[in-house]
Amino acid sequence: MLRIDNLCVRYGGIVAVRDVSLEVHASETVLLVGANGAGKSSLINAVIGMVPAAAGTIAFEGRSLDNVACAMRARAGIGYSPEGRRVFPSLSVRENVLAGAIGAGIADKRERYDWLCGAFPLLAERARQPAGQLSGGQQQIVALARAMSAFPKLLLLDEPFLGLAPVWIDRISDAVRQMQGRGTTILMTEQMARPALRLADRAYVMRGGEIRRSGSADEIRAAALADEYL
Amino acid sequence: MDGLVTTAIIGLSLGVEYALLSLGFTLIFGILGVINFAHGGFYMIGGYAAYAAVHFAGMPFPAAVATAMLVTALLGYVCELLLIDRYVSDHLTPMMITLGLYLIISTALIVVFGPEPADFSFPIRGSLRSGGIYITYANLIVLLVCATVIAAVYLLMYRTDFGLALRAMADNREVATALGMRPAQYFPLAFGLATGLAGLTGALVTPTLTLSPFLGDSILGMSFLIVILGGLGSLGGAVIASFIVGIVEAYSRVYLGGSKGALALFVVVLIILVVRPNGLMGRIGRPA
Amino acid sequence: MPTSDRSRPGGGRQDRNVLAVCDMAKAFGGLKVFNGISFRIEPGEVLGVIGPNGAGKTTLINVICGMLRPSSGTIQFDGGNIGGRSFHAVSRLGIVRSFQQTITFRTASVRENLTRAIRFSGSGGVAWAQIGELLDAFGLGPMLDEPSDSLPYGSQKILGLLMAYAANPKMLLLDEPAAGLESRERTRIDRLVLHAREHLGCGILIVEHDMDLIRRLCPRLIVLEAGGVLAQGAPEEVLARSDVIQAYLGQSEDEADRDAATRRTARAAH
Amino acid sequence: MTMRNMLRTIAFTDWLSIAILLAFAIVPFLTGDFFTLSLTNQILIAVTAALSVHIMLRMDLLSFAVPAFMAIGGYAAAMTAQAGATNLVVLLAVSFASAAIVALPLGALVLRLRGVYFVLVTFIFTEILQLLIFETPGLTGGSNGIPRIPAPTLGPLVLNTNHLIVLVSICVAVIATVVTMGLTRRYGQEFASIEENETLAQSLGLVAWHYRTIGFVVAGGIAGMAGFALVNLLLTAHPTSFTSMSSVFYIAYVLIGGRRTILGAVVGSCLLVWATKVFSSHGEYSAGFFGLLLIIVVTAAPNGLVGLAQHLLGRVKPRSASPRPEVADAHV
Amino acid sequence: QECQVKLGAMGPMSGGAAAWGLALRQGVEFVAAQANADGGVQVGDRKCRVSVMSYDSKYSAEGAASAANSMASDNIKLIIGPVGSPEATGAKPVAQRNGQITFNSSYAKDAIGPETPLAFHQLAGPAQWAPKIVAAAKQKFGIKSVVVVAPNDQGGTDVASVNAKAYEADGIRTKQEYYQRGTTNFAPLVTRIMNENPDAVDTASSPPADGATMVKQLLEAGYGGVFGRLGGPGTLEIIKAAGGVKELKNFYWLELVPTEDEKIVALQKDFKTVMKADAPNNTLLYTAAAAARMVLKAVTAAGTADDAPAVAKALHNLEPVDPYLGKGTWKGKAAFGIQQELVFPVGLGLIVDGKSLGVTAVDLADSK
Ligand SMILES: Nc1ncnc2c1ncn2[C@@H]1O[C@H](COP(=O)(O)OP(=O)(O)OP(=O)(O)O)[C@@H](O)[C@H]1O
Ligand SMILES: Nc1ncnc2c1ncn2[C@@H]1O[C@H](COP(=O)(O)OP(=O)(O)OP(=O)(O)O)[C@@H](O)[C@H]1O
Ligand SMILES: [Mg+2]
Ligand SMILES: [Mg+2]
Repeated sequence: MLRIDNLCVRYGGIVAVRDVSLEVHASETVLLVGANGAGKSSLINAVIGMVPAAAGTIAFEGRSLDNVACAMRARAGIGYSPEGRRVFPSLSVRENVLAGAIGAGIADKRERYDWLCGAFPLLAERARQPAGQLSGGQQQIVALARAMSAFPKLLLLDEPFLGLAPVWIDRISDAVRQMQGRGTTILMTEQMARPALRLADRAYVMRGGEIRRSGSADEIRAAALADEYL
Repeated sequence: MDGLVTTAIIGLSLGVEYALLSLGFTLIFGILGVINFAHGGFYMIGGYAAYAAVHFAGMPFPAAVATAMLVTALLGYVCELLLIDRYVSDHLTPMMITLGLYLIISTALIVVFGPEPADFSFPIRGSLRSGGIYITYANLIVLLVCATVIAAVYLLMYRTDFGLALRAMADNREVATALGMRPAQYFPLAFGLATGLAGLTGALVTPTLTLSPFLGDSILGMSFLIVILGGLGSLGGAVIASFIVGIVEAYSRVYLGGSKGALALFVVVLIILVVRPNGLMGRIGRPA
Repeated sequence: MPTSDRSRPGGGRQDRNVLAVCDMAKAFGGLKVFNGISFRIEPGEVLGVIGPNGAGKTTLINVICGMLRPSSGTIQFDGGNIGGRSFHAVSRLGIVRSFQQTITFRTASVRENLTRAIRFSGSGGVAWAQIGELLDAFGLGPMLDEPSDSLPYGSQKILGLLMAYAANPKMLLLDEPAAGLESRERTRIDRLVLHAREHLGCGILIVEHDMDLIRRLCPRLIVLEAGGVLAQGAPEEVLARSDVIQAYLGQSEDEADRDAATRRTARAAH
Repeated sequence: MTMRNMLRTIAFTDWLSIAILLAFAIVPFLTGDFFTLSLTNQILIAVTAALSVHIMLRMDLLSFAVPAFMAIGGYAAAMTAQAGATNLVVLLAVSFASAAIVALPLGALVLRLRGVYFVLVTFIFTEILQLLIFETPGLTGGSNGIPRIPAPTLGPLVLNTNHLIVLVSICVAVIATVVTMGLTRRYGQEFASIEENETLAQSLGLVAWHYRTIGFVVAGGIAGMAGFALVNLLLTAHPTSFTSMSSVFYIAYVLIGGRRTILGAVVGSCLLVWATKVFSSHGEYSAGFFGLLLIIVVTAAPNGLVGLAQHLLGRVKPRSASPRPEVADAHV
Repeated sequence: QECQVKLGAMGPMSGGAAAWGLALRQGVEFVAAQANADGGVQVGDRKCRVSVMSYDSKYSAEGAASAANSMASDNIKLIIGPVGSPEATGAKPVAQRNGQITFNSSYAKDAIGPETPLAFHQLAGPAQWAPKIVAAAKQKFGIKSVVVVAPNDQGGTDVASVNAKAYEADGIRTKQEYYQRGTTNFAPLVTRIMNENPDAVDTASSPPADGATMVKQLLEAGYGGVFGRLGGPGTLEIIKAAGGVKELKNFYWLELVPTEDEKIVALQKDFKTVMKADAPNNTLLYTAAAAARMVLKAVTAAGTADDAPAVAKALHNLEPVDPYLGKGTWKGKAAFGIQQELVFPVGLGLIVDGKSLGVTAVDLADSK
């Protein structure tokens, strides 16, 4: 589904991602964990095309994404929920969610919107409120719903649990599982390793821009409990 | 009594005129965050394009108006694509660019059409009157067109994916792109749409008044005033503000006279803004 | 509870540097965020505030620090009512807040950010030396002259907290200080909080969703929910209450892990 | 690059600005050419007015009120001179003080506004002032303005020749620059913080409106002196010298030259005023050429000429460098 | 070796008043071309080519002042213009300082004056023609009340106030209305006028576009009275805008020159042949040309083109005659306290009951 070979990401002098190769198979969920500044977001942003890849190739469904514009990657079926929410503050909650489904047919839109409202009642309660007025966690929900409403083949989640209360983390996890059930492939980063590992099939541990370790969710959990990932 | 009513009618027709005028301005402002100093320029181009279409190409008036709108829209599209698009992230640079555009446009108009007012008047004369109260047919038509166009733009912005995408990109261009929207395509379209509206206004309104190459400044001033009074990029606000300004202007000018009237208008606006620092419909985001 | 001698309200007026929120309410138009909240924070005391998303924790901080006016009720500090005072005025009284997101002066260097914090503060700020040790402790020392917006997210977060510290507050309001930090970096928050309590003797209000951190730092806890105080008291009993679990905590990590395991085996069986 | 050597570059450019202005002081001794002298005059006046814009931009406020304050200062000086007090120092003081005094209450009223709202209010203020001038012919001579103003004096010396008028403009411009330097150096941190993130600055205890007002008042006073210099050049105080549209040009001077440094205001004024004079011999094309020039320069150097130079000399990295997502803006 | 006489043409060539500045420039260029066509002007014992340099004075005091200085540095001592009152206010003192002759066409009360002996007035001011036109209009239309409308800046007030005096002097009830420069829609003003319900509306010196809109909207509002235009150009536009002579019914206006006089028509022909272009329909063309021609004569008489005072002196002794405008007089003592106003006959245009009576010459030689 997604294949990354020898990816490098640079910001001026700083090397954020150094020569990373990884693969995400169809309808599996892969988790990136690692310290702050490990390069997780940079990697995700490189996949969606928000930051350019300094070197290496990214292939989606076998086709290379080099010189495929950011917008076209999204249209090719990659959904994205950015680090730190970044909802559209002046748009209403409803419009925010629908903004993810632009291009879909009216019927599809309604169906997806209704499904998301079912998963997150908040969306229905606050449908007309400008998203900028919501609380941090509420915005996080909106950002996730926005990404999911695209029904993407590959879903990129950058710290989906950021600022969420424990109950809400469970709720999001349920929604993510429903996406999994639909066969969606997911690549996510999360600082809250434990709840995240529950969702993941496999995980990679990043440090200083490199992948230090990879394995099944259980292996990594064991490692994490043992030695806080190396 | 008649006086009061007539004044009200004047206020309304001024209001509608201003509404159409400021619509384009507020679109550009709300979406690209650009104060378009060339707005008055495009208004005049609209007028002269229609004038040329009627007098040199012998088109019927409605066709001429349509042509004018297309021409200005196209010009706007090109300008955004070639000049403005690269600098939208910063608000001051585009302001300078549009200022330059405006100076060039008005110069070009003087050079091509001469400084004297052009002989361009509305095809339909006469007015609907009962007693001392009257409204010219021209104004009626302008009124109807304005109303429909405003409605159309509103639907476009709030009922279509195009509008949704535009407003999303206005909020956060980067994220919008990551969600599959394409500012590179949409922003020029939006700009073209806005200038097209300015052109339409020019083509419709100038023949009811007088077409000369020096209308730009006051047009710009008015649209700016109305849009900000209405609240950043809020279509509804702009329309409401247009009518407030129209009515206030009509009554103050009729009952206080030229410059005292203008003074009154400005003072009213000043007060409104001091009381509502974000305009009439401007929304205040949460503090943190 | 542990408090440094400086912070004990000995000798001086009873409520010196005490924050006393009394029967406070806040509503946005129709939406009542919370109603009739009351609590006290003594100097050197650490109060935890938790609650589901949208319960009104950030709004509570916004109201106390003067960014919003309370709809009703009073906020006493140093004996005077500060409800509705302007943001900077409250800050100059010594009530300093941190933000839920990373907010720094982005183009300015780390050093510049901190000197500004010291320069602007009403009380003249803390001595640079005092920050110096914290900087090294948090590994910001080498980045002193980097523009703050090229730091990793975590470091920016820490910098934001340090700036609040540098303003030498009498009362510190922290909004989700640990959010987005990796688990080991969270212990830095502990250090910062304890350090502030020891050296500045200020009272501290912490809004967090990280229960471990709350348990570590907060002897006393308030649970906001549906516009009111759901529970109050020591963490162990509050967090044990069924209504709190039901409204906020949800199932515990361990049972969640167990569920996940069974689910996975089920899927594997497919 | 860090704030510290940012400051260093600013300091360097500041000195350069002063040097340039003082260099103008020798012009009258070198030549009697009317064109050069009046060009010098207009540049110096433009610099002074542009500095007023610059100060406000330092706080992220775009002011269209410069012509208004120029009018206040200019008319006040004109009346004082006609009342017989023609001493240069007195006139300078009057023009600065009068504008500053008006700016104080006005600031209290409008400095709550931000962005375009501030732009509009200042624009309206200028319009209102024009109308007030027209409505008070007794005081201001209405639309005819105040003609035949006695030339300023310095002790026995009457400053009424083209050469001496340049010297007056010089001292206005230099005073303005020094004041601006002092202000932006003394309050550089405050202004920068207000520009970058006022919420954060306030949360740390900065009384933002305090510094806004100081900036606004000083900017007003400087504009007032520019008004005096202009009136002194024309020997008449005339409303057409202070139209609201002219404010656009003072802003252009700053943006073209570079909004981050005082030098920017100086460079921009030199280029654009010179261009205006040259173009004005091309009749109806003059405005068009000016517009073309604006577009060319601004597209070639979005950060202004000085910004471009600094970039080429590798002193300052362009402002919009960091592609890193602004986590703050989603929420604050 | 070859010598040169430099004439300056100063006026607004961009912005709202551009039409006037451009017409003025063309007038001067026309005279220069004619002079050069027959070998140039006699200066001392040499024939010199005449060259014209034009500067945009932007209809502002500032613009005019700097234009004067620019010309001074090009060593231009003889300037036709500036046009507007603000420009005159700005240019006079500076030009005096620089030793330049100016021929402004402003209607300002202090357009010229004893303290600026180098400043001349290109044409007769309202004080000269207003009484005569008003008198004529009164006896033609029996006006009892009038509203005088003009923009609220110097260009407007200078003329309107003088017109108003003239009307009152003839016992006509007079009201002055000032609108803000830049107004595009005059409906409110029109309503205000309709409430006055006057016999006549005088659009004075308001710009052509404004005048046209006003007339158009007055007619729409059902105004049936007389229109007057004492001071502004662009009567053609007004008639067009009104929908023709029929609609306009009753109209009296001032032309700076008797436009239908065959001599004037001759000028238009000559202009076409010499300049290879149609003459602009702005009458400032003629007065500017006349002034330029006078200046060239004075240069010949004074034997120098660089000594402005000498040329000025020569001008005083010159009898004002012009091949196209006919015989004129020096005036101004009464109005300005200095006899430097170049006055030729003006024209009075009349439309009565929807029939055009054309433009008749009005001699001002006897006006005080
Ligand atoms: N300016 C505002 N206008 C309208 N509603 C608002 C505004 N600010 C906050 N709210 C509402 O008030 C409620 C409380 O918001 P607040 O940010 O305090 O929640 P919170 O407890 O901080 O949640 P989180 O843990 O997600 O940060 C939310 O429902 C939010 O939608
Ligand atoms: N816009 C930028 N400019 C300069 N450096 C940057 C920028 N964005 C990220 N970096 C650097 O790249 C490195 C990786 O950053 P990144 O955000 O990818 O890490 P992360 O794993 O997402 O950290 P976190 O868990 O805190 O989100 C960090 O050292 C950071 O300083
Ligand atoms: Mg990250
Ligand atoms: Mg919160």
